[in-house]
Parts: sequence; structure tokens; C-alpha cells
Amino acid sequence: MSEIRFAGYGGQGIIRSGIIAGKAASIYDNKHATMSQSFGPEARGGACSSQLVVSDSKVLYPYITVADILVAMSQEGYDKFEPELSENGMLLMDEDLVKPKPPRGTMKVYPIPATRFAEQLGNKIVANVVMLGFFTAVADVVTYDAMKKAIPSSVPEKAVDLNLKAFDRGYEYGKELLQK
Amino acid sequence: MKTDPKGVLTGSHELSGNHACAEGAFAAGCRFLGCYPIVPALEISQRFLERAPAVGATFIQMEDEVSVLAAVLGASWTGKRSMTVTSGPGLSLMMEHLGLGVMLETPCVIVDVQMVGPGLGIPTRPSQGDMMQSRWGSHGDYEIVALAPSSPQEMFDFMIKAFNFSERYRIPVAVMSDEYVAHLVERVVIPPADAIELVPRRYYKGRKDNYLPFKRDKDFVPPMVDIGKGYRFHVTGLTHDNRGYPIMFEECQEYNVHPLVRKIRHFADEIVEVQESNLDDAEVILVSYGATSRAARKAMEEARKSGIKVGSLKLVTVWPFPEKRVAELAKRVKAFVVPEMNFGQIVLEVERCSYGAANVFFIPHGEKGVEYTEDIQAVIKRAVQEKNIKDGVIECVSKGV
Amino acid sequence: MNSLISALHKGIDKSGIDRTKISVPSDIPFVPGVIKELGVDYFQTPRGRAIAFGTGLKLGNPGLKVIPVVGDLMTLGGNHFVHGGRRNMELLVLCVNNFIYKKIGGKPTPSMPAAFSPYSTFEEPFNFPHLGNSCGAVYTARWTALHTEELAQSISEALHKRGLSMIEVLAPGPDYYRDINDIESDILQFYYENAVVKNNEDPRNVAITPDEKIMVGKFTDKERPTFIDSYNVQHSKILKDKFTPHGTVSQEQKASGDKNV
Amino acid sequence: MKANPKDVLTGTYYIDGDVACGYGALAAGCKFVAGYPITPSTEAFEAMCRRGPQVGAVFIQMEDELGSMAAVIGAAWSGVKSMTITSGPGYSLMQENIGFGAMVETPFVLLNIQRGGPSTGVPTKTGQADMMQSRWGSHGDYEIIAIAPESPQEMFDYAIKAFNLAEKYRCPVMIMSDECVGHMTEKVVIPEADKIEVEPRRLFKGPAAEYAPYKPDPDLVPKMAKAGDGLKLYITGLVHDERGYPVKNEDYKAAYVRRLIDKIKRNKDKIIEIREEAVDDADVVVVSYGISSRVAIKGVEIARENGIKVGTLRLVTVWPFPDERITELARKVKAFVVPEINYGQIVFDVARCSHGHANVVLVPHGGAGVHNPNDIADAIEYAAKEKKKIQGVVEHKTRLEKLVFEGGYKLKE
Amino acid sequence: MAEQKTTTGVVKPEIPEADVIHPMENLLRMDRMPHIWCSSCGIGIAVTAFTAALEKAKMDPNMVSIVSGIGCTGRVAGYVKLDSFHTTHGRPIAFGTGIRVANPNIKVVVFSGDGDLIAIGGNHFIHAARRNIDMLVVCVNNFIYAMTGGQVAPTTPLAAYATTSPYGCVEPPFNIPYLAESSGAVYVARWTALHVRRLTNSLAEALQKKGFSVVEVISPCAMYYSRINRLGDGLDMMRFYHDNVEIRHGEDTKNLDIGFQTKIICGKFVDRERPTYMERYSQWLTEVKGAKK
Amino acid sequence: MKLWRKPLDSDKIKIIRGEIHIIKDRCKGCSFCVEYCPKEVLEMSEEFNAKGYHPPYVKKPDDCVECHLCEMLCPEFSIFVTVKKEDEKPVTVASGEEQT
Repeated sequence: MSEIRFAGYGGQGIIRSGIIAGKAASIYDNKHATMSQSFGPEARGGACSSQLVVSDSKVLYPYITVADILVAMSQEGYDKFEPELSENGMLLMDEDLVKPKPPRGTMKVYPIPATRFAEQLGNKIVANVVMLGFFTAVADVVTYDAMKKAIPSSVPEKAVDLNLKAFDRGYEYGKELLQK
Repeated sequence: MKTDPKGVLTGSHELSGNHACAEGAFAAGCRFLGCYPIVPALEISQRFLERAPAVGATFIQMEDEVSVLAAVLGASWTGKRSMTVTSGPGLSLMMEHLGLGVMLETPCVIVDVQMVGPGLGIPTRPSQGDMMQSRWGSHGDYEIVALAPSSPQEMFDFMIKAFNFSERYRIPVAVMSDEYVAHLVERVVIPPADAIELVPRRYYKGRKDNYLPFKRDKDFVPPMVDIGKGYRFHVTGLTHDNRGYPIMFEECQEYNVHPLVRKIRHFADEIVEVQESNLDDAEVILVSYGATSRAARKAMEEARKSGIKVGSLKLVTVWPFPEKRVAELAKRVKAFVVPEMNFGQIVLEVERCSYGAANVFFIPHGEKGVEYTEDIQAVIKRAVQEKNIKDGVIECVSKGV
Repeated sequence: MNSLISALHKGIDKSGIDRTKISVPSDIPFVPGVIKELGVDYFQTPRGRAIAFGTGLKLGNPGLKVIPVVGDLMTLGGNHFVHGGRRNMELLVLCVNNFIYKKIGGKPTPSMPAAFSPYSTFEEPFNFPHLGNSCGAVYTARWTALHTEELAQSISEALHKRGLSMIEVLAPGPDYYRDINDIESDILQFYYENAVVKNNEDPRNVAITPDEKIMVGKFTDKERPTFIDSYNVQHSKILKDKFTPHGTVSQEQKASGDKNV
Repeated sequence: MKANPKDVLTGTYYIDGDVACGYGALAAGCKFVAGYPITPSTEAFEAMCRRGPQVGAVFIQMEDELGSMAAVIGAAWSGVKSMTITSGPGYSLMQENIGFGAMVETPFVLLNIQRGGPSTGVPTKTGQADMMQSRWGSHGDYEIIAIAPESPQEMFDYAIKAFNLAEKYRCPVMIMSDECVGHMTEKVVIPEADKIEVEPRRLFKGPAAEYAPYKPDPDLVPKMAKAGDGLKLYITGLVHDERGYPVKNEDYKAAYVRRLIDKIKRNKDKIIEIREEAVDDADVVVVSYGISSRVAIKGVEIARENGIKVGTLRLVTVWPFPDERITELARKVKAFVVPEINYGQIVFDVARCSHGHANVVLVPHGGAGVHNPNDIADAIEYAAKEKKKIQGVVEHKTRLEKLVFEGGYKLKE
Repeated sequence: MAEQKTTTGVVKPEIPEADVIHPMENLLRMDRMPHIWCSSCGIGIAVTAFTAALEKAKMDPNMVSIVSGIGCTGRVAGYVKLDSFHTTHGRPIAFGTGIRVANPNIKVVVFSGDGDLIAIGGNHFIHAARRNIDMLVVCVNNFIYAMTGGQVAPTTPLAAYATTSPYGCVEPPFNIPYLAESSGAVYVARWTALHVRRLTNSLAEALQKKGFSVVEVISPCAMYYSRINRLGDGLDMMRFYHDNVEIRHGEDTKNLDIGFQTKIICGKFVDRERPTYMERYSQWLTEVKGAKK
Repeated sequence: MKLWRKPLDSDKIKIIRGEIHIIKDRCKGCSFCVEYCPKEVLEMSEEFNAKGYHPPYVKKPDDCVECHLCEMLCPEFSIFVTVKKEDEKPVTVASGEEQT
């Protein structure tokens, strides 16, 4: 079972990230995945996070107790959810937006300039998908193929190409990073 | 604090419940009425408007009940004691703002002259069908104080009580009258102004720039200020911190909403008031409130005459419910008999608080029984004879049905 | 009230519309006998909700003709009225206006308890035709209880309008006015003396004021697409054949013999 | 009757509870939805707006919740299945019309995605504090049916069940979901149409002259009619007789309103659905509903690890309340533990029905989040160990409460 | 304008942090900044104009109370440092009416959105206008319900998209000035967020006006309205206002409909006198007192 | 350079210069201020602020004529203008005490 937290601010597509990953895991990888979301007081601009519990058996308790993976796309999100991350966990973060504390225990930290990549690809809005590609590469929770299948049905039709490109960009960056 | 003599019509009068209600409000210092005409609460606003110019009170007739309570809350924040009067359908429309009143901790009084429901029901007949609604009708968690008068005199007295509770605990208080009491004309003695004790609004007295609208005193109740005095405060219906600014974490929800419940539950003993008679040797106790307590009292007297040991517990405050007292009594009596002008509301509370120690008989729809006690008599007899304690409420069919 | 019912009777007759397809949601209680005679379906709704209720009826079954009768002077239901007008829901709103007016009864109004009047006596009433016109009603008219013939004519016309039509009926109000003031005959007399027919007057100018005569007549008669029209047009445009226009009989329904469309 | 294949979006989806409920409603044959946007229920309404026109269901966004509710009742009387979607504040506004709907015996479904209250409260986070309101929120006496689903799949399934119950008993049915379930995304399997049983409307089919809208069948539920059939309906929210005509005679009133209550009370056994697990030899039974029951699972697991015999009872239908079953269990067990996301609502009914036989422990939570499972485990442990019979509901002090009021937690000031 | 270029390679100087106090510090709750509105939202501009107008009209801030409802604009009350109330959905006018009638010395300003005031609060809007309650209503119109995520509003232009009109809006929108005028408002104006100076003047004028004044502020919603309808970002909306707004003072209010991306007519349309509610009330009061004597 | 004619009031009228203050973490990068500055004083920066937006910076501090349009148009209350004091160094930092 893995417990994953995506955190950022509203408008970054944090919840969409959870949905895409959950869909990939539950429909295309045939696991069980429960995604729940929490907004800040406002739908946008405020702190926002989604939690994803992926398991081989039915998910009974739908929330995170200790997170295995934290995907942080804002400082606020990082500050808020870093404490719940397991000491053996994994931190994925946007290196332009998050300045992390020194890691605890055997925690692994993987930075990526996701927002910058997205801007280079032409739209800041796909930063979350860059991050998802990166997540797929380094975290090994969902398979690459499942993610590739899950994206087209989860984003607007016109943006599928851009999103797939963004996903690959993040995925490749992740693979490169792992090789280093 | 003594009340302002301007509003007090000292003397002895023949008044209907509705008129007594308006007089009670004036005596309690109420100076703002928001209203929308609805039978059978009409005469309260009528009397209020007629006397308003002399007393110096203000009123407004709004476009619907939804806005009425909103206006009353607004008026209350200007420092005026405010109230509204309505009946079942209107109360249903006010439910959203009852929640706002609770959340903004705004003192105000809502008089509900109950009529037969649901829906449009029968506007000209009495009922007690809104009792649970007054407690549970708005969304979210809150506690409320509700009083049930049984006569015009009580209508007058309870208005003063209601305003006092609302100022003391900073909550909306419901006065659950009904059509019977509303149109019952009886002698009402209005005392002189200096005999009417009012709880003054709890005002904040510190520095102007330091005011926190929801910083609670030790008794969970925060002091208040008026609009236009330069405090420039902010209040919101969202979950908020001491400053009144919205903060929406669960910690804040706990911090904000738990005291709303607690400030009543904690002081329940202070608030709860019951009128007891003949309880010392009673085998059966009639639990009643509002208009039905008149029938209950009569039934008790008649039963006593025929040698049955019956006592009466009349709820002055229906909410908070006198849990402790009922539990205490349950241990030493055979049964409770609860006549209500509805199909089982407060009787569920009696059942809950008797903890299986006494039988609970319920006489639904004692509407006719306000003057007519045969049903109650029959049930009392049955209750005395019943040897076993049964689970659940024992519903009795009354002849009035 | 009776004059309204008889006008409704005549109006429906004139319009030639099948009575069984007419629904009357109303917040004024009509006695069962009257409705039975009228031959329509009648719903007494909570105060002020007749128009919203009618919206549901009409959308649930576009084959119905819905005539909301609004008695509470749109105090509670004002919002449903303006929004119904904006959407142009196909409803014929009969707005029964029974305000107590300064000249009526010759009594000094200040002592009139405000709780009895739908408006406190010192408040200015709405100019309903203007309000209706401004929020988009396709047909607005005003008649008094005395103008039974004209009212019936208006009803029959409005029943054939596509969109929200509004007819303001000045009539002595529900029972309690009569009870306290016994002024019904006075009101009728007053209407007789003070109503002036002015068809096609700009609704802006027909406000009822203390100093002028009451203008009655048909003020607005225009065409606009109704809610169901726009709903069908817009959805057909985007969804193409995935969408069956609402209110038309589909093949399946024809086959199953469902006539209720 | 089977569902219409056109209405059913058969397949496997990864959707949230709100959307699942919308799809469920359409599968059940809902043809009219009126709503007004309110967080956190909008996704359900949006889903129905997207899919509705394709299956011949009309949607309208009304000007307010009062209007939505009135329109839904109107649509039901025009002959279609109808529903509305809302959350706490909107629910409060609908109360008058809900009472009217119950009074004129209109079948409709209301989805309430509960959020933190009272008043505006915490719109984007969860709560379960409208439970009592669903039962007692309108004036006068009436009974309704309320269902509390716990997962998106159940949101779909119970949306269909809600429509079936509404049609069967001609009464309002509330789906009392909450933000957690509404915004929880899981796999939802939508079966084929011929696997979905839907209840057709009990329509009157006889000569118009014989029709009486409130003449009950043996199960106390009268046959429904629709406008435009030439039945000359007279429907009023006033207390009425079998023909629907208003009466002022109180005897009629009692008989009439009593039937509104009895039609639910007497059919209680058919309506109530509860799920029990390991209650037979349990010392403590956890009574829960909606999202709390999923949270409670974790607490129960912890308690079982500590060797306590815990059973669970989940209220799928919260109203009508299973009085008898609770009383029966109360005689067998030491205590009930009731975790709720409020400061005590359903727990009072558990306490009422336990008749002093078992202790009742409330694990409260103010909303805007769910219980810490450890609190539930602690409460279970306490309940198992407590030897005294305690009168009244024992309010378990949660970690959150301790943190906020004793732990020196600083809210920003 | 500057697209957000990131690959220019030119190193820009660090932006120095301002430590001077913001000129509106005394009228805004700066401790609550940054506010919750999205990037490019026009509500902030309307608030700036309002505070500037308060100063311009020389209002005593202690005697002005601001009431908001629910929605994006509903949060305004929380940011303005006056006696401020954030009430229930659609009811700020009713709440404000209570304040005004109970204490006629308070100037009530209702600051809320189109959905709040015109949809659910439509009844209170028309009735308060009819009564001519002495208050200023600032209605920020962004054509959509933004707080709940982009639902169709009573101001959404025909055929525009929203989440609850996924196939295009089928309801024609309200013409707010026309509705206000026909129900009795004494001062009606409309500006866009771009016309901030004119808006300020208008608000200052309306604040001093006796009676029910309505100022509609057309505001960009880049997060929902223009995103769902593919109208670009907030700046594109501002440019659109720049190119398509026509200022016509005194225009007949019935000509003020706004279609989907059509010309918007701005200006001051109505400025008239009617007795206010409190005036009629005191007149009634003197009559009653006279009659009693 | 010798002027052909000295303006009569050139010593009386001084062009008022403004000083722009930017509270960068409030900025949400709408760029209204950059677009509508009549003197094109401002430009968007490449720097990210805490919320992930690019705030503007003052490109041409000496060109500001204190028209306050950026201040009025800023939806975030994050930019404002004060009168630049003569004889002070053209820095964007002013002392808070003096202002209050």
C-alpha cells in the first residue's frame, strides 16, 4: 500500500494530479485507489492538497496516516505536509517553488523545475503533468503505460498533446536524475 | 439593570397571548421588530406597530421571512434589542439565518406561534409541531434556548426571560408559543418598570483597536460592541478565529463551534427551568409544556381527586431539556405521561432521559385536550396499572384523534 | 376573487385551450368547487412559490399550460417573478394586487396597522408592468376586477403568447381585508371612478401613485425566445443528434404510445 | 421495471462521489434536476447538466434554493422523477418546501452534501451536522427517509435506491452524503441497464371521477397522478382529506398527518438497511454512518489489536432509525461508541434506544476534517473497560479538543 | 505587454521589498493580505476604488458599515476595515436594511457579487430599491459564479459557457441597471474594472446620494469566465473592455443589455430623487403622533 | 545647450516624481500595472514570488510621474506610489516611521 500526498495551491492542478494517478492505478493497473481532496477556504490560490491511497486490496480507511510520498508544488504545501511524511519517504518537489529543510532519516528528495519546464513547453498550467511524469519515473507506484492511458481522458481534448509532452518531459527528467 | 419605563404598561390588563407577547417585548427593552404577516402571529406585530411610536421602537415589514431574520440580526448589531415573530412556515424560512445568528452570536428573540403543519397545515389551529425544529432546524451544530409559555401572563414573563437569555449567552432565543395561547385572553399583570430586571448587553470595554469580536470570556461568551462606535470589527458566518476572520482548519472549527454548543450545555443547569407540582409522592408524572400543560394540570387535579398519585413536570425551557431532572424522577416513578400537540417530539427526549427506568406513555395530538382531559385521564390509569417496563414509547390513541 | 375566476373561465374558453392541460399553481387558496368547475389542475403552493413551482411543472411536461396565480403580491415570490421573466418561462402569471391604497375607504391610513397590508402603508408599491417588462416579460397588462371582459380577453391572448406573460389584476384582496375594513364595495367604486384604459402605454409611466388615475390596459406585447426554445436551440447546436429537443415526441415515445409530451 | 439503457452509462469509471450520484440519479430515470450552486455539491449538479440533455433530462439552475425545491416538486407533479442537489445553507432554505413536499406526498430525491456548519461554516470541508435537520428541519410532523452512503460506488447505488424508495412511499428521500464522500474519487462500476431495478411511479389508472389523490392503498401509500391528465387535481399544502380538499376538522387532520408518519413507520422494516459486523459476541458496538464508518474501521482495527471485542453497526438508512435493533443490541453489549462529525446528533437516538442498558460514548468532531482513528480506538477501549452504568451520553474528549483547548494550540490572532 | 518571458537570459535586478505603509492601510485589513482572489480578478480594483471613494466623499469611516454576502465578492467585507459583516448567501441587503432602519446614522454599503445580489438576493434587491432604503449597493459583475467554480449566473451572456451550462447558456442575462431603475433605484451607474478613476468618482457620488444607489462594476474573471469561454487571461479581458466600452451618460437603461463579447455601455444612467424609506417612515411617525394628540 | 527661450515658470513647476513600492509576495502576476503604466515604468520580472508568480519590478524609476494608475489598477493592493522626495537617493526603500 502506498500513501501519497500531492500539495500545492489551488489552480496548479493538484487535484487533477491525484485523479490521473488514481485512475491510472485503479483502472489501468487494476489496483484499488482512493483519492480524496481538500481545498483551502477558497478554491484557488489557497493551500490545496489531494491524498491518494493505492493498495492491492480494497481501501477501507481512505486517508493517509503516514505518507510515503509527498509531492510538493508550493512552500505552503511543503511546510504543512512535510511532518506527516515518513522518515523513509520520498519528497518530490518543484525546486523553484519549494525550499526544503534538511531531510529527516533516510528520506529521499527529488527536485524538478516543473513550473519552469511547463513555461518552456508553452503553458504554466501543465506543471502538474510534468510533475506526474517525474512522479511516475521516480516513485514506481503506477506504471508508465497506465499513466499514458489515463492522461488523455482526464484533460481537455485540445490539450492532450501538450499534456503528453509535458508528461514525457517530466518522466525523462526523472529517469535522468535516477541514473545520476 | 432595570428596564426603560417607556415600554412598560404597568397595571393589570386583559390581554391575548399575542398582545401580551408584544408588551413583554417592550418591557424587555425590545426596540426593533422585523416582521412579515403570517397567521396566527399577526396580532403581535400589529400591537407592536401600534405602540411603537409611543415607545420609540422601530419596525420594518420585509419582503419575506428570510430577510426578516437577516434584518433583525443586522439591527441587533446596532445595539437595539431585536426580535421577530412568525409561525411554522416562516420559521422554516428563517432556518438559514438562525444558523447565522448562532454563528455571529447575535442576541435576538424569535417568537414562533405554532400552527398545524407540515406544509400549509391549518393556519388557524394550534400545534406543537415545531419543537424539534427549533432545536435542530438549521444545519450544523448549535444549541439553542427555547421557552414554551402556556398563558398570556407567561407569554409576557417569558419574553423578558427570553431577552435576558439572549443577551446573557449571546444567542437567538426561541419562544415557542402556539395558536391556542396566542388567542387566549386572560389577565396579565405587568409589574412596574423598576421591578423588571434585565440582563444588560455585555459590552467590550477595552481599547478600540484591540477589540476581538469572538474573544470569549471565561464563560464562553464574548463581549459585543455596536456598529458605528469606531471599533471597525469584522464578523463572518464562516468558521472564524477571535478576530472574526475566516480560518478553515479543523482546529479552528473545534475552537469556534465547540464553544457554541458548550456555552449552553455547560450552563444548562442555570438555564433549565421547570415547574413541578405534587412530585413527592407521585407514581406517574405528566410531562408537558406550553398549552398542553394546562390540560395536564387539569388532568392531574382530577386524577388526584380520584386518588391516583400523579405529579406534573412543566417545562419552562424546553431546550435545553431538563435531562438530569427527568433522569432523577425516572428512578422513582412508574411512568411518564407526555401529552403533546404533535406526533411525538419532546416525548423522545423524555424516553431518552428516563434510561429505561420508567415507562413513557405518549398521547399524540392533545390539541383538543387543551381543554379536554379524558384521554389523559385514561392514559394515567393505564400507566398506574402497567407493571412491566416496556421498551420504547408507548403510544396511546386518544379520542381526539 | 370571483371576478378573477369568471374571467379565467371566459379567457380559457376564448383561447380554445384544452382545460385538462391547464395547471394553476397558486398561493391563494381557491375553494375546491371553483376549481372543479374550472376543470383545471390546481396546486396550492407555499407562499410565493407559485412561479417556481410552475417552472417545474412546465419543464417536466412542456405540454402543459401553466397559470401561476400569485397572491402574496410577489413580496415573497418577487425573485421567482423577475427570474421567470428573464428566462422567459412559458407561464401566464396572474398577479392579484390588492394593496390598500391611500384613498380607499376614506380612512386615515397612518393608523392602519402595517402588518395587515402587504406593504407597510407608507411604502411605495411596485409598478408591476414596468418591472415585468424590464425583466423580460413578453406580455404585460393590468385590469381591475371590474374589467372582466377585457381581463378575459387578455387571458386568452396571453395564453397563446410564447413566454412569460403577466397580468396584474387589481382586486379586493383576501378575506382579512374585508373582515377588518368592509371596504370591498368601496374599492370597486373606487376602481370605477379612477381606472382609465390606456393600451400600449409605456409601462414606465403606469405606476400607481396617489395623485393620478390608475392606468389599465395592455402595455407590452412582444416576442422573445422562451426558455425551452433557447434550451433546444443551444443544445441542438452543440450536441447535434445526441440531443432530442425537449417537448418534442421522440420515436420511442411515439411507439410506446406515451401521449404526455 | 428495468432501467432504460439510454440513461445508464455502463462501464468502469474513476469518478468522485458527486458525479457518481448524478449518474446514479440519471440511471434511476431522473428527468428533471433543479439546483443552485453551492460548494461542495456543485460537481453533482454539473455532472447532471453535462449528461442530462443527452438522455432527455432537463436541468435548470434556479435563482435560489427555495425556487429549486419548489420547481422539483412541481416537476414531480408533472409526472417526471426529479431531484435537487444542495448543501447545508441551501438545505436550510429548502425546509419550508420540503415540508410542503412531504405534506402533498411528492416523491423526490434531495442530495445533501454536508459541510462544516453552522451558517456558512467551512464550505470546502466535511461535516455530518445536518442529520437531525433532515428529520426535524421543517415545521410540523412528518417523516422522511435518509440514506448515508460511504463511497462513490454507494453514491451511485443508493441514488437509485433513493429514487425507488421515493416512488414507493411517495415521500421525500434525502441522500445525506458529506463532502468527504462527495469529493472522494474511486472506481465506480456502473452495471448494465437490465441489472438495475427501478421503481415505476404508482400512477392511478382508472376513471377520472374515481380518483382521490390521497386515498391510500393497503400499505398506506396513495396512488399518484400527474397534471394534464384531466383529473382536475386539487393539491394543497393545507391539511386535506382524501380528495385533497382542505378540511378544518381536526379529526381529519390527525388522521391525515398521522398517515404521513405511519406510512413510513409501518413500513420501517422494509425501508431500514443496516450493516452489522461481528456484533454477536461484541462487548462494544460502534454505530456509525456515512464517512464516519470508514474512519471507524481503522479505530476498530486498532481496538481489536488491543484485544477488545468490537462489532460495528452501520446505518445505511439513518431515518427511519432502527430503534428495535439498537434496543436489542443494548441488552447484549456493554456500550455503544458513536463517532460522528458533529457534537452529538444521532448519538442521542442511540442513547434513547439503549434504554439505559448500555453506555453510550460519543466521539465528536466539529467538522472540517474526520476523526483521528486513535480517538475512536480510545473511546472503544474506555467503553469496554467502564464498569459503571453511566446515564447520558459520555462525550469522549478527542485529541483535537485537547490540542485546541488545553494543548496551547495557537490560532493566529 | 510583457509576456512572462523566461528565456531572455537577461538577469533582472532583485525586486526590493517595500516597507512603506500602503496608503490604504487605514481602510483595509492589511493583516489579511494576500487576499483570496485569483490572479487578474477585478474585485480588488473595485475595492481600491471604493476605499478611494470613501476618502473622496469624506465619509467618516466609523459611521460606514459594509455588508457582503457569499461568493468571491462576498469576501470584500473581510478586507475592508469598517464595521464589516460577512452574512449569508443573497441576504446582505436584508441585513443592511436592518442596520439602516435600526440606526439611521449608519451609512450602509452592500458590496457583493452578481450571483449573490441578483440571483438569490433578487427579491431583496428589488424590494430595497422599491422602498428606497438609503444604501449603496456595489454589484461586482463577473458574469459567473466564481467561488463555487464557474456556474452559470443570471448575468452570464446568452450562449456563453459555464460548468452548469456545458453546452452554452440558454438564459438571457439580466440588465442590472434596467432592473434597478424599474424597481426604483435613485442612482444607477455601470463601470468596468478598467475605468477605475471614473468608478471612484461614481462611487463617491453614490455614497453621498440619499436613497438606494446601485453601481455595477464589470470585472474580469480570468479563472473561470474567460477560461471556460477561451477569452484569454485577465489582461485580455481588460483590453476587451478598453476597446469595447462606450461611455454614454444618461443612456436609457433598457438599452444596456450585455451580450457575449458585445459592446458594453458604461456611464451614469440614473440620478433622481425619491423619498427614502426613513423619510416616509418619519413622516408616518409624525402623522401618527399627530393623530394621537 | 543653450535654450532658445527659457520657459517662464520652469523654476516654479516641478514635475512631480513618484516612487513605486511593490509588495512582491502579494503579487499574482496579472501585469495590469505593466500594461497600463502610461510611462512604461514597470516590467515583469523573471523572479518567482512565494506564490509562484512573476511580480513586476521598476525598470525606469525616474520616469514615474506619480499618476497612481498602477496603484488603482492593482487588484492585490501590492503596488503603490508615494511622492519622491527631492535630495533623496533614488532608492525604492523609504522609512516607514516617516510616513505614519
